[in-house]
Amino acid sequence: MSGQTADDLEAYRREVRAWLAANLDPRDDDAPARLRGGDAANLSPERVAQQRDLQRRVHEGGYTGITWPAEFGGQGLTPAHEEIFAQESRGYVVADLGIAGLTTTRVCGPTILAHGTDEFRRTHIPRMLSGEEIWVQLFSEPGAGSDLAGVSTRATRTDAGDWVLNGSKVWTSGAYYADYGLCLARTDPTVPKHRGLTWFGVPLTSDGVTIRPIREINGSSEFCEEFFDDVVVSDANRIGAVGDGWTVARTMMVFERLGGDPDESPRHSGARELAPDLVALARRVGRQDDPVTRQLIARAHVIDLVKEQLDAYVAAQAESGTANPNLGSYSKLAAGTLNPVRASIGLEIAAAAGVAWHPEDTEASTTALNYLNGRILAIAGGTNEMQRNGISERILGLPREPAHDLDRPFNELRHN
Amino acid sequence: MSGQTADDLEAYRREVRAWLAANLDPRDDDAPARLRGGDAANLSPERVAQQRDLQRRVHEGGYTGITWPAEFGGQGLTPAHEEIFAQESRGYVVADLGIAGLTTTRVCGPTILAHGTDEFRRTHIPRMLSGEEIWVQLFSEPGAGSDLAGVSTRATRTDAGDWVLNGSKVWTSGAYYADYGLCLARTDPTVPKHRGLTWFGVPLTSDGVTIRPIREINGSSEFCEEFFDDVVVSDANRIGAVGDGWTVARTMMVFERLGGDPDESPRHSGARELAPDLVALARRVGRQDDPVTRQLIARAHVIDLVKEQLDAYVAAQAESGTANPNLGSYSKLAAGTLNPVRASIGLEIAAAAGVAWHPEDTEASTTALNYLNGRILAIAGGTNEMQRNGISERILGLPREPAHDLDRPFNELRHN
Amino acid sequence: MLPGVTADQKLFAETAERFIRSTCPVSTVRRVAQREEELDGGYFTEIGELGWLALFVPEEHGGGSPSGQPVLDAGLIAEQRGRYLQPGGIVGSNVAALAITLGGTGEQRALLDDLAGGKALAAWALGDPAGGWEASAGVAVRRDGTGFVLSGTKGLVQDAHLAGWFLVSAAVDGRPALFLLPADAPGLSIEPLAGLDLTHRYAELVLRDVAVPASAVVGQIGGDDLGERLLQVAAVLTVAEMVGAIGELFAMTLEHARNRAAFGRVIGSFQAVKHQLADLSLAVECSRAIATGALTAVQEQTPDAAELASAAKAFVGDAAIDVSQGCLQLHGGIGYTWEHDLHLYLRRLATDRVVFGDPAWHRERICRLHGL
Amino acid sequence: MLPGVTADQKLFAETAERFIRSTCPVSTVRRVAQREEELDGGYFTEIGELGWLALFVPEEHGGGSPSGQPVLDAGLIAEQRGRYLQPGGIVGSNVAALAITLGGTGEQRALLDDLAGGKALAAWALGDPAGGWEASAGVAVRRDGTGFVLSGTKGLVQDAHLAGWFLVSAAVDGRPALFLLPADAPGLSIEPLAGLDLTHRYAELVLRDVAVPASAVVGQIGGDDLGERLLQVAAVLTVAEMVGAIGELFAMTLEHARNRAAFGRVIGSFQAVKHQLADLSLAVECSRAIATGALTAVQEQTPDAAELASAAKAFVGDAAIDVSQGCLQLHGGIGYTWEHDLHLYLRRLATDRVVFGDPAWHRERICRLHGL
Repeated sequence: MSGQTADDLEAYRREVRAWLAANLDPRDDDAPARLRGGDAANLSPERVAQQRDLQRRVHEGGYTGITWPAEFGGQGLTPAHEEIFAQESRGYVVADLGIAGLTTTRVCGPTILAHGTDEFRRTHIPRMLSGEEIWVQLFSEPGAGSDLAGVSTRATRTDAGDWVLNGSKVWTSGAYYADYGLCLARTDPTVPKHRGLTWFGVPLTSDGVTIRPIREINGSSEFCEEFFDDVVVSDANRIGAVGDGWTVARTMMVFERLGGDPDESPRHSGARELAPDLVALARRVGRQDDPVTRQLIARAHVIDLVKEQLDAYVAAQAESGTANPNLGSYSKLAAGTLNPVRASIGLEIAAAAGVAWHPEDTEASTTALNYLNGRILAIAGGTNEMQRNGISERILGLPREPAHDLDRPFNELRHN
Repeated sequence: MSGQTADDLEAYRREVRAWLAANLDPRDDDAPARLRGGDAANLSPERVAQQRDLQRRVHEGGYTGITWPAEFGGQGLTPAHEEIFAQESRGYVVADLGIAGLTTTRVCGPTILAHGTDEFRRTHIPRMLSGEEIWVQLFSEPGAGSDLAGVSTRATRTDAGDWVLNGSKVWTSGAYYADYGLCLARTDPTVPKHRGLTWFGVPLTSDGVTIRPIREINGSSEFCEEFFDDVVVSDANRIGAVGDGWTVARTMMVFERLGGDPDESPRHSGARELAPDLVALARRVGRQDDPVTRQLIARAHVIDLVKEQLDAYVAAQAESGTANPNLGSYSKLAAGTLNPVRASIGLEIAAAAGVAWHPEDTEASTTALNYLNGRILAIAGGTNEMQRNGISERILGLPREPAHDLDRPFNELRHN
Repeated sequence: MLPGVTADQKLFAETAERFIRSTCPVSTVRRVAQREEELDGGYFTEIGELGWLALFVPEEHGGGSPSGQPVLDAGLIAEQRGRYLQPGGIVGSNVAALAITLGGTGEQRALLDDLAGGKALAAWALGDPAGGWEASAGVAVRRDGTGFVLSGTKGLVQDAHLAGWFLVSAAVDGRPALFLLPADAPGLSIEPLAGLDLTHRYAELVLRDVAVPASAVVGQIGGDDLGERLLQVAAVLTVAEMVGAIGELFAMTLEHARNRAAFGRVIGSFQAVKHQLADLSLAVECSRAIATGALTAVQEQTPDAAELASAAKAFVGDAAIDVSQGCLQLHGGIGYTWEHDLHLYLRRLATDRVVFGDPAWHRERICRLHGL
Repeated sequence: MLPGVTADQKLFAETAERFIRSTCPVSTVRRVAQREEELDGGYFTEIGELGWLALFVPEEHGGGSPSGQPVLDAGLIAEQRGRYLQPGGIVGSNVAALAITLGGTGEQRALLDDLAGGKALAAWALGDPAGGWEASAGVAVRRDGTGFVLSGTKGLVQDAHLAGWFLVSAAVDGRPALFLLPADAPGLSIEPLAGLDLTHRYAELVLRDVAVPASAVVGQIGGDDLGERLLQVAAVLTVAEMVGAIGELFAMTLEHARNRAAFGRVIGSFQAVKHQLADLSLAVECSRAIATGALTAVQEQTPDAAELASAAKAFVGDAAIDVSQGCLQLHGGIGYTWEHDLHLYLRRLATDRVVFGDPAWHRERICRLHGL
């Protein structure tokens, strides 16, 4: 496979072009590339069904799982082929299954490929590629946030060799339209916390599964929580060995980092606007000439530029190959500390207009919403505190925190 | 003694008045009450001798150590008498022996009264009151700052029963004109750190004692460092039992807190100026009408007001008697966190004028000096970090840090 | 509780807290906020009976304050109201009562009995929609015979929908004046606003050529002292509410840190968390201290009352954001859920920060007070 | 070192560092700062030989840069100079060389050989004593026949005492212009200033009716582009020096935290210290990132070069204070002693923060660049 020539690739490109032109609709450039997290809650059943159809069409055309093994429904080709399809398909409408769709193909699929049994992979991987199965990660729990391995959801083995799940998970994007959850559960609470964990593929239609949207402080519902009451899961749905869940989790976290939302940090491409939200706000409240306001606007713009330059700088170092693999923590911590500052700047400029507005004025609530959302990256996906621990220990080389929980059985630990 | 009547006190007041008028010079109100820390380095030998004379005159008049026991040279009277003398003497020139003078009568004297032998007290307390002996505290070390009990200065016992001191101390105010140092030394490094310490009264003229001023980053020299090379100290100069130094230190720290510089936080008395240093600065650079500068000036003024109100608030709670005794940490942490902000505001307003000035312009360097001095209260007398530990543990009741050093012999600990 | 209180004041505040906890706890506030329940008019007659609305009213009109120090007494109530996010802004009613007591005509004083008893509520329309809080902001006045015609819009009027009367600040010939208008005055309309705070409601007061007789003037035109005093009182009472809310938010967070476990320990045992809590508690104590100083100065009408009131509003306004943000951080994901009360505090504090002057406005005012 | 450098650039920077460490380490800088030693004129001919002053000079005048990207190459040198607090500001010489290269007359270009070789140094007089950095700041120009007369004072001229030539910015009929004046021009005098920074010296350049021929103009009067480009270059090179100093200061502090013990542990093992170090290192990395972006943009003259240069100066100016303060805190008492190098960094950074525009000035400029 690594022996492909430039000619092979060119031939592939022609083939892709022809297929795309014959099978997909050209994309309207004004439409967003895909639904953003904030809109995930808007995925109607009709829309999901439509997107599954579209995904199946691409799958049947042979353009899903391009680098995945052919025996599990992939195409067994190279990253170069994948890149060609990505380039060529940019102008066409492809399936958009929201964040859960990305989780399926970028996180759950690769994890199952790495750790699932052959039988499980043969059954599920092709369905993941075809849009028939949408998977979400069931990892975080109400009682285990930063302490990722501190999960309490129990999986107890039955005499028949199956498992019974009890517990709950939280902060799952798009669970309400997903088919399966890749769920981390505690199978042995009598051993230290990293050693008694096991992963299961859980059909979300199983008896005893309840999925509820979480209402967030901004009033919207991007995420779900899930409750498991005596949910029976076949041992055939186990991913990885019993008690080996943390190994699988580590694999998964690598895919999660690699598969991060590609739209989140677009590279700068030419013209930048001066903090457009704040300039618009300043004009609304007539403060665009106020020196104090101008300082605040420029501060916000400098924050935007610094985050952009830091992301590029970290990416450039990562590309060099020799960089510390934890440098991404800087980008995360920058967002986690600077976003709240920027959100507060909005309140400062807006004064009265930031906290009350005419109900029909759709733009007026932006400042308040930004304030409510300002700390999302300070908490989600690893709090500022976890980033600071990581930076100080894994980049600066300072001593690790004394751990009280690594060697003691989970059921003797204090947990929530 | 507690049976004194109002008439007794009135008689005492008349007696004091008469004595003051007959023996001391009236004070010029424009003169500073006493030399401030920053000027301590300016105490010339002549000035010190002069002040010692003045102190002796007051002592011989019977107005030093008013509440101290008569058997050790005090007057054996009540705090009410002391207060009367303080009130009446306010209009007269009394002895000013700088910070070391205060340390002598407010910290070292009371500590020796509490823990010294009768013989030691009979010898030294009268001399401390008469100005013959100026004492300083030899506590901090280059290797032991926040970790107060981590002192390394060794005192080894000779066959004759005396002690030999080796080591160094640092951040001693006024040591260069002092006669004695109350010095904490490690007499047993094989026991845990709080248990192997002992105090000694060390004549600073002893062989092997070297005193050097420390030059600070602002160019002045308020503090000294002291080196001890095989300094022989008689066992008669030991204060408290061998190995009981931490008990004595705790007594001393209480006196230190009580005897804090009375001029440091004057109660508000009527009119306040708007951040006078910064307003003057803004006028110098012509920015008094700039809205950004005005915001900064007001921010500084609000800092001044908040510190003043917090000090008053903490004092009011302390007077209630039922308050948490650690509330003073709030005042300390407020100064330690807000003073640097205020100092940086100066730089912001000054711009170019804050970093370079005409050499002959004596006021122009204020902004830069304030910047250099801005963190003094963030570090000296307990860092911000130590205050945060104290507040979180002793006021908020959060769990103490796990200690690694309390039960292990000092010589097995990592130290500097 | 703010320190230095007398036994009478202590009882007053404790009674207030007991009433709130039994009648209108945060769970009820939440239902009102979500419009699942409307605030019962009885709430106001009950707090009227408790004396919360009578503090600035003379005895002959059914008023009085437990300690004879109405600003401090009102501060104690405000603190409890802030702690439990009480709906129905009563700062406006108290300020209007004070204005009438100090400068009202005989006819206006007749309203005091109803204000004191909670049978009528008033709101103070001071600022304009753009965030200016000078008397002249937003509304123009022209003379018409012996009377006046008012035109313009006042912004961020707290709980205007409950008010039967509006105290409207405006400038007549460049001099500050106060007008007392009934809510049904022709040309006056209330435009409800949507907003961040769910526990108070805000509106614009729109005045379209509202004809006002000379008898509607409260105090003297150009009687700067009255408007200044009202601003100080409104500012320090808002500050006291904020201090109550900040204190409760911090207490909630401290409790969370004491109980929430991660890595086998409670999170409040991690030094990084402990130090954040120490810094937040410093902000809380500084806020309490400056609020206490400002309330006392405004009560005693000391020469520094104006600057302390503004300093308190500026400092606590900033501290409110810092404490809100710090508490949200320490709560983690759970604090980001609608069901958790944290966001109710966060929303109210960000809004109270602006009401009767945001920090920048008060900082500029401090410079002017000092003649800079 | 700033990332993305070529092998040639790496060698250039490494040679620079080696030269500094052997010729003018911080201990020497300290002696010069304390006037115990004077900076030897040989320093400048040596760095001239190393090519630090030739980067913006064309080859025919003895110039050239290792990578052909003079801004980036100068940035590498600036970083090392900042790291080791090198005395003798060379930003001015480089900027003057660039000005002459881009806009100089034949006569002026004759000076390039001396500038490239370090035989003559130049300083750029841009700002006024009050902290304005517009070309027009501080100096008035009137026409006199074909020539001009300059009067006024420029402030904060870096190491003016070493300069044989001054590039003076001023406005002629409201349009920006650059003049190249010899240090011995009649009416020109240098007034040395005392200051916070001990490693650079600053002076005011006083012009008392200095008569200047038309031939002293560099480039076109009203040739805004040249002045703009010089400001960008001066700003990003100053930023690069600051990044070098910030990085070294942080490294020094990290080392201290790794070695200093308290309570039986190194202080760098306490979570509160670790988290402060993490935050400081974030400030260092953000500074490096925006500096790199700004240097690259100014090198490539991209449309966003102006705003990136100003954003870098604003951000790094603020970060310099934060990092200085944080490092002083973590050093504790030892960092407060004259003998420790920390204060040399603290002083230099607080000063570099202002030179060629303090953060507030650059923030206002960013708004203007965007037409706000």
